[in-house]
Amino acid sequence: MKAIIATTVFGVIMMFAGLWVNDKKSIAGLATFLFAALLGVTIWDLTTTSVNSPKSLFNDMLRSEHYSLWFNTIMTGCSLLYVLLMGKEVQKVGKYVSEYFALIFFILCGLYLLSMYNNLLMMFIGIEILSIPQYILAGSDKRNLKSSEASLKYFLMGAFSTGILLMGITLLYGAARTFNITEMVTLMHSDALNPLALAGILFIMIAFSFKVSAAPMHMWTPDVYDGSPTVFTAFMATVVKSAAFFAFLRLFQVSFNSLSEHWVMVLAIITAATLLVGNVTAVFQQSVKRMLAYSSIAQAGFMLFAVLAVNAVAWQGIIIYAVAYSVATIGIFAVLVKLKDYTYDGFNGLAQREPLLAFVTTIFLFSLAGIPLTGGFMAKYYVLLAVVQQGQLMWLVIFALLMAAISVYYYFRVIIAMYFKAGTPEISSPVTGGDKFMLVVTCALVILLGVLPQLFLTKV
Amino acid sequence: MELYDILFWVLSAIAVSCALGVILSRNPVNSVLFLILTFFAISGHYVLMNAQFLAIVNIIVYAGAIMVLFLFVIMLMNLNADVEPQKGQLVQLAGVISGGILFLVVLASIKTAKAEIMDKTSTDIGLISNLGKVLFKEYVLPFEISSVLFLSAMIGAIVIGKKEEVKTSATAKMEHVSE
Amino acid sequence: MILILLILIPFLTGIISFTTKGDGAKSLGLLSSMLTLAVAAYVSGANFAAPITFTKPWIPILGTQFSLMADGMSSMLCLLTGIVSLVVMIMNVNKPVERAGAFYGFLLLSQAGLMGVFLASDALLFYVFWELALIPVYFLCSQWGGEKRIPVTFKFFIYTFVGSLMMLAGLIYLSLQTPGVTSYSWNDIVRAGTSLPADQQMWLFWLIFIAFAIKMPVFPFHTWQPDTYEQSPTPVTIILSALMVKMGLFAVLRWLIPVLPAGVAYWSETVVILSVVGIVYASCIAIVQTDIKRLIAYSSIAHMGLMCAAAFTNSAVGMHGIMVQMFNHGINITGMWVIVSMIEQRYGTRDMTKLGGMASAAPAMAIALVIISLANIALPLTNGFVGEFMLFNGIFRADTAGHILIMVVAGLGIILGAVYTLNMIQRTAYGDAGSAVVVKDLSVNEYLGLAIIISLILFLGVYPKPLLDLTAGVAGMMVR
Amino acid sequence: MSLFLEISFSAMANGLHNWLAGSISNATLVSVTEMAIAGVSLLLFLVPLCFFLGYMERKVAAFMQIRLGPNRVGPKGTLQIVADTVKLLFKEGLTPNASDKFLFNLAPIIVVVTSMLAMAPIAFAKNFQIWDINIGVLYVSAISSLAVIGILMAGWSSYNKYSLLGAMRSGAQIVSYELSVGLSLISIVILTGSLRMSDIVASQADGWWIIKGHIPVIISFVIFLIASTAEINRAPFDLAEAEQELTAGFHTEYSGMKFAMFLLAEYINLFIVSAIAATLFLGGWMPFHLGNWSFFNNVMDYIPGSLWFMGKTFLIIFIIMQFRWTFPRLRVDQLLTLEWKYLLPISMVNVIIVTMMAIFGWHL
Repeated sequence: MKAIIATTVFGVIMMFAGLWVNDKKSIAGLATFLFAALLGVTIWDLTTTSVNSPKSLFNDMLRSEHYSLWFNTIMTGCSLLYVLLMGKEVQKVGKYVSEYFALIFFILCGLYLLSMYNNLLMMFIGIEILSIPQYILAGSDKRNLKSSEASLKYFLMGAFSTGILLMGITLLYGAARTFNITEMVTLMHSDALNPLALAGILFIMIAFSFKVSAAPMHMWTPDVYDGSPTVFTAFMATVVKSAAFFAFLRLFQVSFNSLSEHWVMVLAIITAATLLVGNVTAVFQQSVKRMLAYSSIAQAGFMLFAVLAVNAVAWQGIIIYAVAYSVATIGIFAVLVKLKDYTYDGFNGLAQREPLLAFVTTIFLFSLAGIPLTGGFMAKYYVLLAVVQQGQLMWLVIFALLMAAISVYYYFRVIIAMYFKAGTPEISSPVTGGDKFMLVVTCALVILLGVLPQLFLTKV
Repeated sequence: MELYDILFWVLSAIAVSCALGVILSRNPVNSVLFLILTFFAISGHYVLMNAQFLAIVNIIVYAGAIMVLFLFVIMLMNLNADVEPQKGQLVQLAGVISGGILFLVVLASIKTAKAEIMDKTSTDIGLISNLGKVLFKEYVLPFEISSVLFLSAMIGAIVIGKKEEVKTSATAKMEHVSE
Repeated sequence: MILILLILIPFLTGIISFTTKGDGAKSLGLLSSMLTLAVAAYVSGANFAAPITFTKPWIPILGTQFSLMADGMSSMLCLLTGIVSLVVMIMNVNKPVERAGAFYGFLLLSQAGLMGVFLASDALLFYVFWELALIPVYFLCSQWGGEKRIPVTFKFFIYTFVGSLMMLAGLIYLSLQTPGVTSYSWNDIVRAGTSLPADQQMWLFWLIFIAFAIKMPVFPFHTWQPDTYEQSPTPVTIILSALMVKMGLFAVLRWLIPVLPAGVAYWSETVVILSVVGIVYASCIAIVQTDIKRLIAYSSIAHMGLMCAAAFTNSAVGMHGIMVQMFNHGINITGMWVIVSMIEQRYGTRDMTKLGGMASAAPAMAIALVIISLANIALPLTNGFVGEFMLFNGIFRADTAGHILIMVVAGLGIILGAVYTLNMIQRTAYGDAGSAVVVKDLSVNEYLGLAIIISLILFLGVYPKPLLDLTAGVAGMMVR
Repeated sequence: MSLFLEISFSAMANGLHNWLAGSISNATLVSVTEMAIAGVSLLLFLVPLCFFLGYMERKVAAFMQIRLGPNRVGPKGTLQIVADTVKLLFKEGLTPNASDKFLFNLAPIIVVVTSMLAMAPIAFAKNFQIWDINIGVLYVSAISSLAVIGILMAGWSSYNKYSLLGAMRSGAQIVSYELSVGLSLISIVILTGSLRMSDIVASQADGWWIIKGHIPVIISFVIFLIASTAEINRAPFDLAEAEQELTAGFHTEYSGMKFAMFLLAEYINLFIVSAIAATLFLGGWMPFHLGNWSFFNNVMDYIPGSLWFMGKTFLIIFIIMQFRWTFPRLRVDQLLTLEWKYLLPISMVNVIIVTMMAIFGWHL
């Protein structure tokens, strides 16, 4: 709860900073400081809440379980990392730098709500707070038509999915007569299963599939991720997506756990489709940015595993997946914004020109591909473990592994371009020592995640 | 048939047919007008449930403000029926089939559901004082936290809507003249 | 504690090697591989009463530990790895390498990965090393390989990666079946696997076996191999064929046969038939090859096929034969590649139709070629004979229905092997020196490298007892 | 307070209801009939009202400009407006060829209907209201904001650039000024604690809000007057029909009866706005009382409530009519600046002050 207040206040501070501070650099500096402070607040939240007894806040609107707070902390850490890596690039997007940071703070507010909600209303508001700043950030590069297109597309699709979500919530309310997701469990089972609940679950599932860009509701993702300013794509594709997943998992784990026989198959098919579409389409991309958009769909397929496996491991799975995926993707985007040409050819010969950049990119790509000793491996491991433990869906596990192998193809294309092809990549902004330091730190994080994942996990 | 039932069915018929009108009419202006009518019918339902405050707020916010701005934009852009892009036959067919299936699912679930028939005896839940109490006691957090949502929407209006200052010679000249 | 050195030495020197400039990497590599060999020799030579183990907690919540174990088979393979690596380093001394730091770094890293694979007694750790051994090889091939290296090595990588992911799924499944908490330790995995019902073992078998089958490679999964061998730089080809294929076989012996006995029993005939088909198929193709590298690649498939067939025949002699043959084949094939690389270096081609006259131009090299080739076709008094004899013996004693037929067909492979090997010797060593190339005979480092190999070939051909003793205990354990 | 007119009004309403209930057995039919009667009587009230307002407007204009105004038709020109109406009735109702005919004809009806709907909660006298809805104030502001839809429809469907521009201006104006209107209404709602018209009137039994509420309420009152003048598109905020620029704004293409309907709506709106101001700030039908002067108060009590109400309403109408001849018309940017940069912030601050006043009981 402290974090929610803090992030809102920080957002407002950023807005006022835009009024009083004209220097973009000091605004970014202030933002970095505030993000660090926010991380402090989330840690404070985490340490002051006991592990075993979740605090119920505001008439059970929120419940601060330990893993929720843990997720908050980790995601705030990722945001701090993001700001440290990309703060400089944010300044280049447009005029309203302080507003961009304010919006990111508000997004984090949505994230906190989504990780702790115990009421469908809070979930809805959380999703909206998470989404609306994104529509704006997507369209923030006004000199670029693609950015505007991305914004509009994202907005329309988001609005559409919100409508579906509301419909689902309504039907659920009709079935359970409550918005409280923990009370809902008992009420839906008080007598024979109400078909309204099933329809509601279906609608909510579709709406969340939109938000997390699972096939066939993924159509917006490539265009939006491609069109948005790269810095903001990095944030959208990582922290925000993880938050949507956490919310997805939370609802389905807490409320619909006992109904899983009814929806698991549907979600399994969605998962399979997501993996197939994301991986296969990514293979054919020529632009790395677009490839990363499809790869984020593919990774979403893996994160859906955590939702599919309705067991305790899923929590750990989603947390470790979120952090591993976020850190690696933020890292790759941090490298990407340094380049002028986003196609594969733009990476040609990077290893000769900027060996360090090429090396860290390789590690990030390893992580995304799920090579052992990187965070991505542990992440994939955990979600797979969760599903294998659930036991029913071995076919999906094997399918996913095949798809993971396909993913190696397009991730390694970047590596091949960097190391084995000749060329001189054009760098859009100089790579300073600070950048290098941060990239190495990120890289170290990725490896640390892969070697000692328990540091990033919490008791569930 | 009591007056209540008559009104209920009439309003429902209006709401549904106008909602259909929204998506079926070719002219966007007509769509918006249909939407306004739909909101009215829904407000009527609120009144029937003795939720007058909700009814009026629905009218103020949607029919009075949002839809007016919508009308504004559409009229200014002068969208016409012929501007609307036509989808291919196949896409239409696919849409109809998938939409129909979804409709069937929902219909089936609602038909078999043991939905409670709405209590016709007037409740006071929709009255403004009760609503206010619920809003500020039970639902105070969602109520307050929505301000973050609106704040970000307002920032968005500024970030997206305001012109980036790209001073070309033409605008500089215009500024000069206006001074 | 000594076991961790086997991994740490090449790993750390590998990482340091990335930072070196110029020839520093070469001497570092040489030094490192000598050290490693010394440790490996100590591990396999010293007579320990029980297998040496090394265990440290790693990720307790996953039930995985950093645990290593060296029994006879492991220490033998570590020794092989040490020897082969040293030979590679020695042979490479006088060869110029672009970006030597990275090259030797990757070589050493892959060596570390291999050591890890052979030593790991924890399934997840095994998997991690399995991948760790693969990735440096991928980079080595893609960066320093031949013309078509990028697509070819990519194919190789994808193949093996798919396989290992399947294995991962199988291992996860197994680890969840362990009694009590999830555990990956070898003992628990074996306990979990053996207690599974037969039908589950049957599908788990393929999940796990496919990774090993691709690595070995067994007949339908072999398509990556000739291309990759052809395109890789010779040191990498040596690593691939002498050591990495052994990873597959080793894994079958360590992680498949004891773990899923019912599954192995059910599928062994299929695998044996596939292997034998592979022997004949690869031998036939080898006959028509004109590129020496491809020829040896196919011959390697044939040899591995024989070992694989023996592995699934369930006889003690066969098992023991495999252990011995793994070592011997590793030595022999290294020798073959060394010779081929020297030929390529001197003649500028690998095309047998354009070669010839080596015996007169470089007699020492020709002698080496003949000895190693004869060992490769398992002539008595060479080390190859001991292993293959035991393998055939094992297949012959198998309790499967068509074991005689299988042995006969597999024996056909040996004959075919003699055909193409002798053909190769004839074409390269004798005949007309087609082009007037001045061919230099062996240089000092080459002498040294070949001396190690040839002395091993002859020594183990005459006196195989140390090798047999080293692996005797383990082989007995493998039989159902 | 026993006022004979007030008694007679409510008695009439009650008697009617009892009689209907007695003679018709079906309850549904009773309510339908009642509604019909109320509607008809509203119409019977509104038409003469508008006649009078039209006449008044001319007379006030003449008064402001020191001239006589209508004085030929009927005594003192009282029948002038009747003559005008007859003229309008007999004029041909033209419909432009390119227009959207359905919307074109629908627009004036919507405008009139919305303004009539807003009459529902207005308390003419004690217990004399069509619908004493518990959110009366909100209802009025909601309904009055709907008129803009009719205006936009009229402007767009005419297929005339002047019409469209006029409608756009009107839309922007109404939507913006609605905020200030709402906020100034809210200040009274805060003080009263109810949105119900009858409660608001009852709360002023011991003094009108404009007196009880000190300066903040006076500020709200002024803001309300300004903003509502803008909301009903009257001068000096009549940009929507600025004849020098836009011919006649959104009703350029209208003639005859349809034009008359817009006129009718305008006058009804004027009346409603004034009635609301009178109800909220000036005590509605409550007589004027002064402290403990019981004699004075008793005398005031003898004046019927409906007269009080009408008197206050027409006082405000008179003020608004005077605006028209006092201030020059604003430019569009001035109009929006006035609202967004001055009125809205002022009313926001004012609402805060009023809230504090209500909490701490600073008002009388």
